[in-house]
Amino acid sequence: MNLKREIPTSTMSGFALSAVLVLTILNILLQNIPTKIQTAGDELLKLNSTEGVANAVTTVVVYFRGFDTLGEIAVLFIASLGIGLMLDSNNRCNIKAESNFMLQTASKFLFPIIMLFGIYVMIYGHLSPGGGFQGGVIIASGVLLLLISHKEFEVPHSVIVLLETFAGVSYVLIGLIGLVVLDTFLGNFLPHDISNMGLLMSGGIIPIIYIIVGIKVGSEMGMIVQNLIKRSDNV
Amino acid sequence: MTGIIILATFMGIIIIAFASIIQKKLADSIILFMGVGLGSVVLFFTFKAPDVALTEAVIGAGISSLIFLMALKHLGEKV
Amino acid sequence: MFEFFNQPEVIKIIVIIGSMALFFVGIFGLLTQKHLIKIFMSISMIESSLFLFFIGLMYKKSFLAPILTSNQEGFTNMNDPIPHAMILTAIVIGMAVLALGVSFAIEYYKLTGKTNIDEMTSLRH
Amino acid sequence: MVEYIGYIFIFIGVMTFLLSAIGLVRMPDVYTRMHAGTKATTMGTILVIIGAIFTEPSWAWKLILLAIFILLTNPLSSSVLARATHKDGAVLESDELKEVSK
Repeated sequence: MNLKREIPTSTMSGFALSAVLVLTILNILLQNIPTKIQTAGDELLKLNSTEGVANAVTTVVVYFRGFDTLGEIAVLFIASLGIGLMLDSNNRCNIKAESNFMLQTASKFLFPIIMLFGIYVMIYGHLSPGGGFQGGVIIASGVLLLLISHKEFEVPHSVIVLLETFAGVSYVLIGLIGLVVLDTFLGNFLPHDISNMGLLMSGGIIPIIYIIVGIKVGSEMGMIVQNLIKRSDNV
Repeated sequence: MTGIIILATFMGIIIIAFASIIQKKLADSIILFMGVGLGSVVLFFTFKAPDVALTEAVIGAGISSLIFLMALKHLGEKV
Repeated sequence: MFEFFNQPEVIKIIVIIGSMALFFVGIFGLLTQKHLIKIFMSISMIESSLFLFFIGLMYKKSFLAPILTSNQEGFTNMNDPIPHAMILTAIVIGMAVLALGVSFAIEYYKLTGKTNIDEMTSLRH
Repeated sequence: MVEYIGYIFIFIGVMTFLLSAIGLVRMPDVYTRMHAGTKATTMGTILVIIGAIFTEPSWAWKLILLAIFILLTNPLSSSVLARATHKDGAVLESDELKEVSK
């Protein structure tokens, strides 16, 4: 960035004009900040106390916007597919540094703890902060630890295919069962009593759907990580 | 106190982001970029959105750094 | 002195100006930097500023997180959960799309050996 | 009453963090900076966790798990960092054992 260069007049005038515009827009924005607005969220929280689970964000993601979440994990799948097509992975790790004895031993201890934490975040997604998206990415970072520390480690492709197919098919199947039983796609056909809100086995299909989303996100993110690490290096 | 925390974190994020943009070495730039993600985690938690904070913590500090570092390994420093 | 910053209007002004500043830092990087990794980094910063704007605009100071705990009754006095749900999925999808873009960049470098966007002129003629 | 014991623990932990930050600025080279930045943060985090156990006794089991996880990962990550800097060719600022080792 060469600041000593002469700045032309047109640039200067354009800069001044944009500054005036930004200040004007800012002025309009700051004068019209409403202090009390009625949002869709208030109605939704009211509905959540009769239909949903303790974590209202989970209800919105999985139940009220469940069809959109299906589309979003389809976007994730297509991104993962594109990365797998772009980076033709062979079975050779392309990180040149050797991992030492300490990292190899400790990663064997740490990997089950990270997986346990990811599964906890996934299963308790309807009671506490967390859920399928976060738990899936935590599991993928556990896979990343093993990929870095052990050169020969690789998640078998058949396992990824099995998990992803199972998750996608069961998501659509649960939605279709809801369509048959309750005339709504992803209708909550399992018993969900409001009185035991806050227990682990409450909320009907909402925790099941979020666990399915977690499995799908975890396998897709793990595949992205593995493709990035194990790319063929002959540039 | 909440307002002062929000103001200070925003100023820190903006300074770190600008330093990350104008850095000459790409490795330094990537490390500073992770600082933007960490500041966002603090802000999301202050805004009472723990779900989003957890997501940003996992993504911004874990996987995003891996993606940029693998890109640096393959593309190199040369402009 | 600290009470001045705790007013809801002042917090909204801080959020608006701060995320606009982060947005323009990203635009500055997008316009001045030449390396592909810096470009992706700037795009990611612009995304971050939008997420902060979205969440911070709906923040009410006296309200709680939208999660029911044992010592509160009913879904009252809670922040709006809709922006949280939107941004939560947007972060994950933004990361996956970033990984896809980086893989495109790696393949392009493998084919042509260029990382400077000023030299990428093969489609110009 | 029990909360105040917790606050004292949290204060000592935060002071340890402050010492670690001062050490990061003051130390001359990579290895000593790493020494200040990793050892002190392990102790500081564990002291803050002990303070949190005193202030919120119902979270005790989760916090103990967190402390065990930090005790496992923090020395490991600092060891890996030190190994990487040594492979990268970093040297000490004033090597007082240089005459002995030759």
